Amino acid sequence: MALLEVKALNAGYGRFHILFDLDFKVEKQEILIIVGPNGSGKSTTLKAIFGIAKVYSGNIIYNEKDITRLPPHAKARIGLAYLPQTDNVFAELTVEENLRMAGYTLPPALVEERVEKVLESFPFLKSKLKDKAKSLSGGQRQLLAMAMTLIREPDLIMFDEPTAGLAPIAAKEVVEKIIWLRDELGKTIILVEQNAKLGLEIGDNALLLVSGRIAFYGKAQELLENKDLGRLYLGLAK
Amino acid sequence: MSDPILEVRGVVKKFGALRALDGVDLEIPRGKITLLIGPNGSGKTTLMNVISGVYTPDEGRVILDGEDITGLMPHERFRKGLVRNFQIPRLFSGLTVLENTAFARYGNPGEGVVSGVLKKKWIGFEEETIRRSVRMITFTKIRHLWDKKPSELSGGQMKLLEVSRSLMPDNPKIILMDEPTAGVNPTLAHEIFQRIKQIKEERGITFLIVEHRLDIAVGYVDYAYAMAFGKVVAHGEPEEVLTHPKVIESYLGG
Amino acid sequence: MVEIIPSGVFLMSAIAYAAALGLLSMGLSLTYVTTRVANFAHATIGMLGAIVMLFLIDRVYYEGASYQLFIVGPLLSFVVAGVFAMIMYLLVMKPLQDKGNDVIGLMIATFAIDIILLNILSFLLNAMTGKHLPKLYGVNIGPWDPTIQCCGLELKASNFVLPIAAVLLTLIFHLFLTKTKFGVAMRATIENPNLAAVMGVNTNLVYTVSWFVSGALAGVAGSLIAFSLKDTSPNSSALIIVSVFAGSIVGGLTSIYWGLVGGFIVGLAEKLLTSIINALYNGYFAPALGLPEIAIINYEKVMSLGLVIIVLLFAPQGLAGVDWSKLKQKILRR
Amino acid sequence: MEFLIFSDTWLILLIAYIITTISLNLEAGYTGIPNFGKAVFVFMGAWAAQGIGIRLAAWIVEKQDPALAQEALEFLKNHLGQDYPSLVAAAADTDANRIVANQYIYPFLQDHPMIVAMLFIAIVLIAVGLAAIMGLIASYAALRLREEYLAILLLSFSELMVMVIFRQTESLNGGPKGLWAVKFAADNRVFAIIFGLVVVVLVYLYAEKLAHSPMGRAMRAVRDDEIAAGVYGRDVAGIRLKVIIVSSIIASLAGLVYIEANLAAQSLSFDRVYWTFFPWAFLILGGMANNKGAVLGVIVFMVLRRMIDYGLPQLAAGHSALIQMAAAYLSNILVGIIILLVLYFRPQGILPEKPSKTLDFGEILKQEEA
Repeated sequence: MALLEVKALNAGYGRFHILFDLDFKVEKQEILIIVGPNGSGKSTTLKAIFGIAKVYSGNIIYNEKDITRLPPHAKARIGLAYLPQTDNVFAELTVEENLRMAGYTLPPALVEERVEKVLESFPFLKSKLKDKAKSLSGGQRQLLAMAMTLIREPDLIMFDEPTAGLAPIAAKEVVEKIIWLRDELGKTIILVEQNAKLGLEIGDNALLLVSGRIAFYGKAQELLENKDLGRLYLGLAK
Repeated sequence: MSDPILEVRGVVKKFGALRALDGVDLEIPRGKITLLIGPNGSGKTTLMNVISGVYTPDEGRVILDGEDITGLMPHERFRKGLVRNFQIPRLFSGLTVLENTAFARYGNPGEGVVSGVLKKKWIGFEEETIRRSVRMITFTKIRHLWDKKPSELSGGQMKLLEVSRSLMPDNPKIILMDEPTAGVNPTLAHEIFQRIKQIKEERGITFLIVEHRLDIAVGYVDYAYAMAFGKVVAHGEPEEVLTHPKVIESYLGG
Repeated sequence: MVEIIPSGVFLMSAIAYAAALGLLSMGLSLTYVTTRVANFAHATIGMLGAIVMLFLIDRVYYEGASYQLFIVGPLLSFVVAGVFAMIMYLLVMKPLQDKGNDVIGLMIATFAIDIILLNILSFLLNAMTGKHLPKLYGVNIGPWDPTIQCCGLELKASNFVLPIAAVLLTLIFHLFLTKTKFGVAMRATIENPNLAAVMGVNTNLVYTVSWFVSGALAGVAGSLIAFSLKDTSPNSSALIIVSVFAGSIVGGLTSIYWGLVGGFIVGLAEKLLTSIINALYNGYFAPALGLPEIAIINYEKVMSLGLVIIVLLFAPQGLAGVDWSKLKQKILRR
Repeated sequence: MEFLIFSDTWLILLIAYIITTISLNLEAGYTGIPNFGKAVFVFMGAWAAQGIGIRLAAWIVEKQDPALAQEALEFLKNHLGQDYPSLVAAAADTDANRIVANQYIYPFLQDHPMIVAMLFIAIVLIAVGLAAIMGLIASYAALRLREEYLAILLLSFSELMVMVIFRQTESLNGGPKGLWAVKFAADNRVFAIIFGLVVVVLVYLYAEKLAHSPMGRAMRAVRDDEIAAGVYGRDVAGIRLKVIIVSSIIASLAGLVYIEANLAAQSLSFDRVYWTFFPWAFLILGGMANNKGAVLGVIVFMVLRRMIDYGLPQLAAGHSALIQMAAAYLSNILVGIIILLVLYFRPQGILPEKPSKTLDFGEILKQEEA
């Protein structure tokens, strides 16, 4: 049984219809990678699933429950997490305060425990607990955002271009953490990635969007080997 | 290249630690349609803003028709013949579709606190402006909405209004268009590009167009530039640029 | 010989005034950073504190100077003004904001509330008769401000208590913001309300609390500054509001701590700088150059406007927007 | 129905408010400049007739009729025990101003209609000039600051100019009492009403024509999106500057009308409540960016206020002193409540903004179809 199933999804913002009839599934413990040219609706797909973009029609099924109309904070409570591309940490707060904020709704004792646990997985944060988040580098901020997400121990994590604007080494570190999330913690992941090669190499399944429609849906490896990928990706697909 | 209409030389624009433009050089050929492509965050819109004067570059020059316009305000650049539109339409929310279009024609003698009340002075110019606006929105198929405010339009219609506006000014040297056909249906998108081509041929106006719908745009453009990470990675004939390994790599990631 | 250096007593009163402005400007900045409301009724809310003092004197402490007044008064003012500001937000500002009014519409609304509050208070003070005081409107409560002997100076108690209260309140507020879960959530909401909401913070509660704190700080400042006013009538707020805004703008309007600093600077400038310039001009320049005497001492509000103009010209973001580390580097290099 | 009998005082205030509100509408409604310092621009018109005008008139008397001037100075010496160096100095002094104005300057002016006419023109020009200079100063800030900063700055600026400089510096405008202004006609109230009505008609016609001109369109464009307006070739700073100066000039005429009706008014009467907040309230009630709305807002408000001011005391009459006192304060409280209700229930005002049609667009559309 798939953890998440999206059926005939039409979504957008107000009158801006962006996504047309999307159908796909995400199995437990898999990484689904969403790629596509600019403006093809990758981020909107995540926002529609999380309830930030407007869903016109279609269904989103999570754990066999229809969650299409659930508000974002309710989705957070049943195990979904969404990491926006930017502004995903509080720059003016210290690292420790950021981590505690992430567990705002949890009982204090549990927060202590989870923070400890997360710090073990992200050891570099230990030395920076008292530093403001704005003093971190771009890659470190993404990792902090990831750590904050884990405090609530979600099952499905959606990343929006976590490597955008990062130096290759930092990007690699972020990607390694994502693989670790799947392999070690058994999380299910949807990853929107601008760096298609990098994304497709780690993804199990891949979804290629062009102008808000699915141009390819299948094994990531298959898409990676597709000779026309370049043309598809540049939006020249017919 | 001989005699470019617009030159961008070594432009750097930083936002904090991010170098959104990292030494960009462009030469836009006169009387041609040039396409500018690049993945998200490659700096295209920032470049448009630097060229039109909305942003001041940290380094580098912008030269229009042999004249350095780097320090000029947006309205001064417009008066030198540089017109642009916006990727996300910036429409005047209090003006109707027709008024939004009419405003885009500069030089109305009635735009003064004294001359405004002297109808004789401006009625001729104004009438011609309104007629032209009507023709323009007829072409972009939003004529039936002439009396509507922007808030009553759909996303695609806003984009069409943005296009109508940018084609209104009298004698521009160059028009910069940021995604003119985003959210517009394919048939109309082709018509817009046909119109742009027609204007280029009839009036000799140069266009610099940012567009993601390459399948539509590629048939109309004469030249192309590709950007990635705030730099130009390729330029030349459109087909050549689209198949350039560096361009494909920039879209797919290293 | 003309006194250029102000006396200790004057210095203390200037510091007390500056501390009051600091508290008021901090509160003004607080509601601005949280809810984007520039509150023109802020000084009048502060005057609620002055009126609390007036009533306490009339009902309880009429018999003579009592130090108890300086504990009970500010505390009661803290609650009264805080509750009023909170109600003002919940009853008026929030509904207007939800209706989609812009910054200017909200400003007008605070203006309207200012007028309503001023007239209600004026009416009440005029209509009510005091228990001991012959009248309640236009009373000078200065005589109830006991004198303290300190460091060889005869200081007024309010001048003494105000700076202490300001430091204490700022410290408590700072601890609240950094050490408590809700305080951290408040800072998080100021920075990024959407992300804070995603984390489960009730941002509306944060806004409501910020209005309470803003009003409460104003109330304390108003209760203690009341002793130096000619009379405690609510209309005295008109004299203060300009300085409060000046303080917030000098601070940058976007930072609570800098709001405090801005208010303090404006307060000192109004009192000290004007007095020094006055002494210099009338004591030296005017006689030496044969110029007429000018009572520069009357122009203290010009000083605050002057500061605002200088700040807006050279640092439009106020002191909060100045890159201090860069400035330090620049200065040290030279 | 006594409360419906509107006094001349009320009528003059109505006229002055209509002028001020139309002027504010040009700035705030059409061009998006939140001028929270309106009071100071209105005050400039009053000051031109008070502090400056009375000096000018005294100077003219000294030149034209030295004997009269001498007589005046001697009278002051005998009665006030004050020795003034000149009639100008006496006219500008708080103690002597009233006597000089009433006993010497007004009678002199009444006998010299030509001088009155020239003096009138001169004072109008001074008012306009002063307002333009103030506008220039204000626009310096208006071109640089975000709206809330600008609003706060202009408010402080206006409060300070009116409250501090003109209240505390006796020499400029007679201190707390204010100076007596120049009187242009035997019945200054009738004069003020006629002059005011002429100004209202002219200013309204001007504002309406401007709103329906290409300039009106440009002003709205600047208000809605200054970056886009700049990109389409408009000098945003220039447009704002022009509008502020024109509006300031108009506002100063309101001050002139008001002071001519009252002759003596303290500078402090030009405070933020009556000459900044009220015009804003009228505008919000009537409708921003709509001249008819601006006028309607003033009228509706002023009639309501009149009814409250007259009706409440009548209702309260016979009741306890407490209720009578409450009635006096209730008027302002109701004004505040009405503003809040309008902001909540009808933020666009009674008459919302309409398109700024320069021509009959529908007609052109039809022609183009053919």
